[in-house]
Amino acid sequence: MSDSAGLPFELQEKLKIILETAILASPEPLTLSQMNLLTDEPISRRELESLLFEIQRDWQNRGIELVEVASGWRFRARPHMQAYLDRLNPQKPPRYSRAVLETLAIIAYHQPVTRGDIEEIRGVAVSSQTLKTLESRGWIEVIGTKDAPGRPELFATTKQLLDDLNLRALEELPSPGQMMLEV
Amino acid sequence: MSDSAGLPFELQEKLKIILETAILASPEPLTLSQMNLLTDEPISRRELESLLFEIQRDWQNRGIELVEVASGWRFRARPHMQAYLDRLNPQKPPRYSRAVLETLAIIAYHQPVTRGDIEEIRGVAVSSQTLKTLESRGWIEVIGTKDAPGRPELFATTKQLLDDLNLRALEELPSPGQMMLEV
Amino acid sequence: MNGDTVIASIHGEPLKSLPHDLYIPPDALELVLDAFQGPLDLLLYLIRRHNLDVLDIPMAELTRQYLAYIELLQQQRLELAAEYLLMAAMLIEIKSRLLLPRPPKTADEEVEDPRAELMRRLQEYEQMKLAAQKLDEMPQAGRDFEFIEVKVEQKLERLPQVALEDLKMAFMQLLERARVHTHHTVRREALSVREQMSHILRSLQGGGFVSFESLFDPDGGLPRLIVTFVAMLELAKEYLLEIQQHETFGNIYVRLGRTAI
Repeated sequence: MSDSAGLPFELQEKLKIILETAILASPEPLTLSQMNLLTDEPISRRELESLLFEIQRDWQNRGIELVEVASGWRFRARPHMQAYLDRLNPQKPPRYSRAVLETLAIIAYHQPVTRGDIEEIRGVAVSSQTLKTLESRGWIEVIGTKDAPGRPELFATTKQLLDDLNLRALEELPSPGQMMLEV
Repeated sequence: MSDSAGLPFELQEKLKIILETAILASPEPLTLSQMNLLTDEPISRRELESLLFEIQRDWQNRGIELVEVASGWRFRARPHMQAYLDRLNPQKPPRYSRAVLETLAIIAYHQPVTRGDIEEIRGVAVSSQTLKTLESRGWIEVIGTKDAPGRPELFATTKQLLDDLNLRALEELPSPGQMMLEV
Repeated sequence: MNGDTVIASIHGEPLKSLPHDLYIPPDALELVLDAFQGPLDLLLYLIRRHNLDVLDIPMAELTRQYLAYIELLQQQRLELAAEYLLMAAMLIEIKSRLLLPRPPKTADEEVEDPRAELMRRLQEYEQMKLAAQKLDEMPQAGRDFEFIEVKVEQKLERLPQVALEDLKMAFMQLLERARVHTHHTVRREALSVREQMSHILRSLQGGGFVSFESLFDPDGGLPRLIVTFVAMLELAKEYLLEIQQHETFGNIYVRLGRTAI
């Protein structure tokens, strides 16, 4: 049963329309506290989430879906629709090189890490271009410097990375521990 | 009746989902010829438009609407949702100049007044722009002319102003006598 | 094999014959061309290729194969990153340490396997290499799915709002100024009369005659009736209203003063 059953039906329907519209119209995922600005009367977090689940259900047989990612809630086209969308825009974004992907993986699983840490694990020098590619995509950022000679920068992954991978938290990344067993 | 009735129901529903998703996911309005890329079998322009009208109907009670614009079809937030969307992106509301506010106050408290009356009270000339601003806002109107040289127009405030100030009658304006005491 | 046939091209240099005495299958050259990510990557490739155990590396074999590759790459005058040579030195060092007689074990001391560090690094690198592949396989925004953002119509023009407070402030400032200019007095007219004046003028906008009675709202109560009457007199005084009565006790008609039309 829905928890928003506590709200009058009319209000529920009105709030669902407002939430749906705001999430669709927002360029970034919408947080629960932003959603609270949309209701005239304050509603509880549980009621809000229950409305979101209902919107999710409303869309379950459609081509787009409401998803929760690291920085909030947003709509996305379901991956199986991509084949159609690609017909409109046949230019696929280029795939990242292995150097970029391995650097990203090391930052994701070992963060925060310095450039030196990355080089040690990969066994080769890391080019500035590789780091720049990831930074300009908004997937990694410098979150400080290490208290070591030269005060090297410490890199970490961003919420944007999680959002772009449709994840809510870093823990949802495939576990590297599991991979150990496969070795 | 719908013209797309010619298509089997299953196919209609499938195409509607694909069209809806593609238009929602497209950063630009989608043209009919782009939409033709989305169907595996060619369908007629009439069938296509009829599907679009059906999608329009599906959305008619929602906060987003499907509209045809010069360069194609797109979804947009309905204008009445703007107030909610603004809450997420609060901007400083624009303000009227002192000249506009004082002119409005004089008209409200001394109506009906001529431009000359306003100038006499304010001690400075009243620009046409000031009066035009208030007129186009629907807050003041000319209700006649005065029997005086040049037959100056007489301005009064409108019901719209009362509505916008949330007043039922002009008597509800704070009395200047009271205001003097507060000064 | 025909010595003149170009079998591969490495950085533009034609390769006409395969080097001898190498445990390298011909297709491995393509992988060379593909460029390994570094010496660890190359070692992992060799280990996987020859079903060696990453946890119990036969150093002699691995070192031989690694050096063979390095030699091949150098023969092709490929510029080798220093890391590759460093790794070669490390492999040789580990191999030679394995050849040395082991010192007798003491009861509480584990003798460290000279390969331990290399094996740890290989495992760690392989883990990240696989992690990178998994990351790449995950559906990615913009590549495998699209986020939805419905355009909001170009912002409706935001109109300034006026609060009662604003009007009050504006009028107070006017009163203040009026007080300073004592020769100019701002009187407050009975508002309701003023409003009623506007109201009457508005209801006469048509220009024709309207019956006197119709301008009064009997439901508004006595004060309202009086205010309406006073407003009418005020308008008549200002020639904004024309009041006609054709006979005594006859109907009274009102219309806009000719000047007010």
